[in-house]
Amino acid sequence: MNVLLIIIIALLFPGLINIIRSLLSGRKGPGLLQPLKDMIRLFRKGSVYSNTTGFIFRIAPTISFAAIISASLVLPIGPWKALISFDGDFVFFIYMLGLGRFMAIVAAMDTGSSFEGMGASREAHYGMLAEPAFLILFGSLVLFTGHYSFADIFTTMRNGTGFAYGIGFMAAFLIFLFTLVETSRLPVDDPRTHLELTMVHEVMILDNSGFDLGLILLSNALKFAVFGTVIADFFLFEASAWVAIAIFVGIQAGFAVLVGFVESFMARFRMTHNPQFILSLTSLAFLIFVGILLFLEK
Amino acid sequence: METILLTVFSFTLLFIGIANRLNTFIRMLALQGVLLFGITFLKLNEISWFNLTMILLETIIFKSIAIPWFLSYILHKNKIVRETEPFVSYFWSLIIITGFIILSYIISGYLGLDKNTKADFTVAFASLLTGIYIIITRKKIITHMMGYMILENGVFLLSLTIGAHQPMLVNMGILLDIFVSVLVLGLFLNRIGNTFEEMSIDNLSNLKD
Amino acid sequence: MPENLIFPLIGVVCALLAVPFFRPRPAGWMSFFSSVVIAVFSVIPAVMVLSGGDIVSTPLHTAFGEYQLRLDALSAWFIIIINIISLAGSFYGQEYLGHYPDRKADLKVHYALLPVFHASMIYVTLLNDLFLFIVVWEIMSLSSFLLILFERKKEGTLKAATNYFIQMHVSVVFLLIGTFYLFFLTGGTSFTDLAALPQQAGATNSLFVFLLFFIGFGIKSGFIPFHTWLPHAHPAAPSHLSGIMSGVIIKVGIYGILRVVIQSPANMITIGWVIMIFAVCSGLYGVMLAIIQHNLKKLLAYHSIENIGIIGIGIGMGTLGMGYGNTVLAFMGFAGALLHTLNHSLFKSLLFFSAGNVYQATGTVNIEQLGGLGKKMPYTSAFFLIGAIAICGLPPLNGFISEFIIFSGLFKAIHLFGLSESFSFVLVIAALALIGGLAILCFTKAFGIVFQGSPRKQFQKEPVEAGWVKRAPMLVITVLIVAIGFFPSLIMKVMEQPLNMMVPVADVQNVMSGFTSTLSGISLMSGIFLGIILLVFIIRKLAQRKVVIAKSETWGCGYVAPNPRMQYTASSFARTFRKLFQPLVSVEKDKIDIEAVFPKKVYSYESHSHDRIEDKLISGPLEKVVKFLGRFRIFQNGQTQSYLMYAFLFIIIVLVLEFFKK
Amino acid sequence: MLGLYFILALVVAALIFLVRKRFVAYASLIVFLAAQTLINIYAFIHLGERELEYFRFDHAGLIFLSILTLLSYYTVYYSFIYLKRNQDNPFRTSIYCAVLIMLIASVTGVYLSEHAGLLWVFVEATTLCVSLLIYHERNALSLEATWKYVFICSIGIALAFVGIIFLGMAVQTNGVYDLSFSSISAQAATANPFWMKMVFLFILVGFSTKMGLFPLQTIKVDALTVAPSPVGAFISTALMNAGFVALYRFYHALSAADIVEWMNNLLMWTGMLSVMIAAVYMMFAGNLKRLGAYSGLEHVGLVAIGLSAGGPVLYAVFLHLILHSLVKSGLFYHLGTVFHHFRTYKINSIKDYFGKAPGAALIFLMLLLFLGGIPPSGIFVSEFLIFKGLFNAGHIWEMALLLVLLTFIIFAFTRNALNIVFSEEKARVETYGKIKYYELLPIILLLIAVVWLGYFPPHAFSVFLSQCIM
Repeated sequence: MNVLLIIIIALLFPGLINIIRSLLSGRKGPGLLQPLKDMIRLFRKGSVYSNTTGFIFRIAPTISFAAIISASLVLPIGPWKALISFDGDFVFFIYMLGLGRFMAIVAAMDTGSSFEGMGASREAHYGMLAEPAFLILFGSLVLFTGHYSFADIFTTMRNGTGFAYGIGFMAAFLIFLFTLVETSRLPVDDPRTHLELTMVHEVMILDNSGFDLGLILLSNALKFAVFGTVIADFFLFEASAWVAIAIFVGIQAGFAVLVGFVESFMARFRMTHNPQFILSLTSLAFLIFVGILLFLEK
Repeated sequence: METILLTVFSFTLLFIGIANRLNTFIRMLALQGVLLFGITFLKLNEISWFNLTMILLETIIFKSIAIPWFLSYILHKNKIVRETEPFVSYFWSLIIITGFIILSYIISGYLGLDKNTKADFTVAFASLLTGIYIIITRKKIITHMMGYMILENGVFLLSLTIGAHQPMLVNMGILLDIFVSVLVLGLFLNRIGNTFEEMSIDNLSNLKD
Repeated sequence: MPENLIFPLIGVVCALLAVPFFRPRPAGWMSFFSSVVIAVFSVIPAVMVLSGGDIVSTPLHTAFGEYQLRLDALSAWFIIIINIISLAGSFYGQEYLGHYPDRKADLKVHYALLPVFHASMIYVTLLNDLFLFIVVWEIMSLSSFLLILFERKKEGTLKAATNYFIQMHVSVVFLLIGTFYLFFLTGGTSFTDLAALPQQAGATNSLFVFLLFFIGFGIKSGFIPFHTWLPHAHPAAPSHLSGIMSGVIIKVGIYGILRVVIQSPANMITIGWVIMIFAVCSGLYGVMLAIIQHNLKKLLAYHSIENIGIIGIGIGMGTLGMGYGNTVLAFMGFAGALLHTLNHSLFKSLLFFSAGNVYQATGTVNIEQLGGLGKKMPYTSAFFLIGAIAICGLPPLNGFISEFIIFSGLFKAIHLFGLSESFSFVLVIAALALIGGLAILCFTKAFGIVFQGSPRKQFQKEPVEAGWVKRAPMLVITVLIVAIGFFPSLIMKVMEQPLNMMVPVADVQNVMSGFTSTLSGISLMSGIFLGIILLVFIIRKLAQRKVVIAKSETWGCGYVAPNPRMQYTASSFARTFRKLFQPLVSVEKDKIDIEAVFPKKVYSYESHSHDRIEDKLISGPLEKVVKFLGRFRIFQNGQTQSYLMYAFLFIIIVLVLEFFKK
Repeated sequence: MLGLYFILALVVAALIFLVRKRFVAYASLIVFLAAQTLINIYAFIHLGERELEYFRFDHAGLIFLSILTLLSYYTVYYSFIYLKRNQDNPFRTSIYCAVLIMLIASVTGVYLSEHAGLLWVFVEATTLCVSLLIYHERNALSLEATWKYVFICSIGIALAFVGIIFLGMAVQTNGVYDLSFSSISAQAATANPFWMKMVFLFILVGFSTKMGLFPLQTIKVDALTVAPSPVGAFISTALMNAGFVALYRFYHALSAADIVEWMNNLLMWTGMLSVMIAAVYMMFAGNLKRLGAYSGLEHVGLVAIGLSAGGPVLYAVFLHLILHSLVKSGLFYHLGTVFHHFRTYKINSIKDYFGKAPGAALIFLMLLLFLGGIPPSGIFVSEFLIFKGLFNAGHIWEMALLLVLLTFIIFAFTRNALNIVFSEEKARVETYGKIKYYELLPIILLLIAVVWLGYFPPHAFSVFLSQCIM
């Protein structure tokens, strides 16, 4: 159930972002379903493989896709329990995403192209720098709630005081930035740039085509939806299922809109600035942690 | 009487310290032999005549005739430069040897000896130290030999001080004397003389790290 | 009957007596057979103990007194690990050493010593008395030292081996001082006497003793800053041995630390934090240096340091748990440490074996010269990939399980204690996460550059895949890795007995019951993950049934004449990282002029990584000491009179001092 | 019986010297060995009795006597090999054999004599014999070494003699003229302590030539450099033990006086300096024989330190001396083989020994490692006990320093061993004589003996050893 929701969201998401962007730049953008159509087309198309590549290049997109799906399986959505929930499942979540990244990087290295190596190296660095932020954030949530799994943490947060919601907002903001890094959007990376030298994610998939490319696009969209879900979960206070869905969709849409705005009004950082930006996430997470420590008067 | 001899003995020590000709060295050694003879004669008059003769022979024949003769023989045979070539200037040697005498006097103070044994000990110990000092500060093997002889005289004198009751120790001293001289004679006579022309130990220092 | 702990020596004896008289190949199998004998006789009692049987012990009558060989659960756990890796290494070695048919004498010595080494490691875990322990410990170092020397023709090996041997001796020096101190305080020289220490000698003394032992064992297990032997010795050794060394030897050090920790009841909290600090530093520094290495085996060696760090975090956590009286934390910490010990020895030996295959196929382990081996050596590259994913702690493989246990322990600990504890724990979490990320960076680099892309250098003979004798043990290890990854709750059952030694039994029971559900959740998730992959593959097959699959050159972004030298290199892959952590990791470039006709002077650059800690802490001071000692070479100057002068001065000085005393 | 033994030794030596036939020399050596064995057994039978009023068969002397007998067997065996190899003329051969006999006999005398003067005489005799033996090869170097040995040794002996005279003076003040050790220890308590200090100081310096201990350690190194390897083995073990026994007798006798503390400090620092010098020179040693010599210096330093720790450590000290004798002699015997194979002792010009002669190389490696005290060497046990004793005696910092120095020494051993045994030869290294199995097997026996005595000592042995120290 959750997975279906997330997938649907994921399919609609990129379109929404595009619409926002084009509206803001005064154009009449493509339809909401355009990206979906692209993916379907890609799934049907044949594909071209480089002679340099081996079996890893072929299996990698599948594995990273599967990784993201199974990561999304541990996420509850408001009243709907996650498929499986156990203590420390957020560790599993983030490491599954890590596995996805690992495969993506390895696949990029497989082509032996100078550009894709570049992208791969950047991807690896950004992931390496971003992961601690996420774990520290959840560390502070654990400190705050005293529970160790998504479901419990979120339920306690939702039934909590105003401070809980304050924490929720900060966490949401952090995860929003985190998403920008993980899915390599502006200001970390510009998917629409024309120069491979400055790309991170797009340059890694230069050689993928057909089904695999479709999978990669889909998984990238999925990442959005998954993090959107995490954000939404902070605010899905107890309500009947349908209200919950409405709120969920609303938050996801808002998330998309926000991304759209960011993308239209911000420019890309210089490559050398990215690490600082990502490290700032970690310090933000630490701020949250300290805030909670103060609140709990330890 | 004995005290005078001892004093002369210590003077010889000082004189050796500042002697710059090898011949002077040799004469001093001979003189020391004679002095030892005198001292023995005065001290050990009550021991068995056999031991006495032994000692007298040792002092007269060996110390004051054989050794000096042998040394001068070596000198002439190997045409050794006559200078003693010390590392330390004579002035300092003089001071240091005096220091030895004083030091040994101080030491003898700790030993609770009666008066004339004290004198004996002082001179003997001083000549012991002087002998080593001579060896340390002179270059030539031959000078080392002479230094060793001085040391030996010191030891001998030391053994005399208790020789009255333990003649065996004195004999052991003599034994040592003869033994070493035999060894060294052997070495000198059949090797070193013609293996090393100029007998300075600079060419006896190949074994090192 | 089989639980008589003397029997493993049979293997040693038959190795020492029989092996030298065979020709190399049969000698090799002979030594493998002896290892099997050792393994059988040591595993049977170990299994009995692990399955809940009581402690196996054999009395030992020596001239120095009555000792006994004791096999308790902790020893059993390590014995299992030692046997797995040693057997795998010995089997792998058969083919690996088969490449040196002309060096009969070396081979015989090597084969004869391999079982000795194996047995010595086992006996180290069996001895309770420190004197015998140290003796066997030294025999272990000595045998491994002689084994390393098999590669003596490779330049630098002698130096590395000497370095290894000396540092092992230094560790023994610390152990000795610790032992004497213990004897001085309690009058006994065995691990069990540590327990009585605090009552008899007070907390400070026992802490001091602990530190001595910790340093001693830390040198063996390669904690920062005692690690400096490790990155030189592992690459120098032949690969099957580096597998064993990195897999097991350093774990013996871990065994020692655990042994001391569980025996010392006092000041647990201090000890815990000490271990924790060392461990975090080792983890971060190890992986950071691993990233900038060009030598594949050296890279793996530094990774061992990192993993030792992770194990250390586990141990520290467990100790703190005991100190704070929180058994959940203790359980998680020790469980994570024990499991990661096993896991690391598995995937690290797998990785070293793969590196060995690469070395023998291409004749080099310099990453910058390799590339595109994936298509020539598919099995090796697959094994390496599995190992890499496992060592990065990614699901669904075993590395993730142990790291997950440690993580959950840390998260549990966060909100239990005061401010400073919570803060330090979250720092540790951040460090662990960073380590994970860096590991991914490092191994994507290693795997990507070595096995993927196209060859960077043409070798005189084409690299070929390793034979089955090499691949079989690697396959076995891989199976173990995957099995632990998918069915962690089973291995937890095995760890129950060792954990009982460290954590009160009742608590073990209920924590275990709670934790097993979590683990089964994980294994279920891994299953689902696998299912999804298969599903997507089927869809992919269906979708691609009637479409054209073309092949062409890699897209050069418009550039039409790409060549292998344009590929992304290892150093460029790590460049961003290097710039980021500039002060910590130092790489020095040296210019080499190129003699050729160029419009202006051109250089080719070579970069060498540096281990700052090694330079500052070990090499530098050592040079100074040696120079200082060199000053004293005035005695044997060949001058007779100066020889005499020493005696003279000696006498004079003693006399003069005598007067000043008066 | 003992008198007969000495007379026999003299007679046999004289016979060899007069007849000067190789056959006679060898035959009479064998005869003498038999006599040596007999006297050893005889001593064991008459354990604790006096003989010729100045000799005494006590435990300490006896244990070393047995080692001496063993070593004399080995030395004679390897001397045969040595003499056979460098075809000397019968004259030199016979001198060699005669002097060897005299040396063994006089060392026996040192072990057994119970009178200060007599002991001194025997020590003097050893000097004479040794100087003749190291002069055997008769080249410039051996001449120099001999000269230095003779000269410094005679000074040393003179100093020791001075010490004995002081002893005489000291006991004389109590009206006693007997210098047997029993009477000395009876008098020591009442005698003037300063005298006693002087005595010990001079004795220590004097006998340091024989032990090869600081301050007069230097000449022994030179002597070992030029001595034929069997003789070297004998000098560096049996003679060192003789020096130790001499020193130990005086130490034991004087320890009745209340200067034990002082003597211990003296021993501690001489030992410390010895180990330090040894460590320094072994780091930079360039010649195998000198390496062995310096390791001897190290071990004798350890012994002195152990002696200074006193009490139960003495057990370890005796054990250490015994094991060291076995290993060190083995090393020197093997160095003969090495020289026969490579025609050099220079460490840098011997390479890839293992590649050329695996078995011999392994034995060599084992010898060096055993000497360094790496288990399974028995020396590790004695060192362990010594260090434990030091720690318990409260010499913690000394022990730490010692451990550091030993680490350097082991480093030196390892580096040199690897350079010789395993290193790749850059330039072709010539090899000459083949290595025969019969020169390796006895050394293997020695190594086994070391492990056996170290880790699985027979009960009788340990008991006997523990009786030595009381």
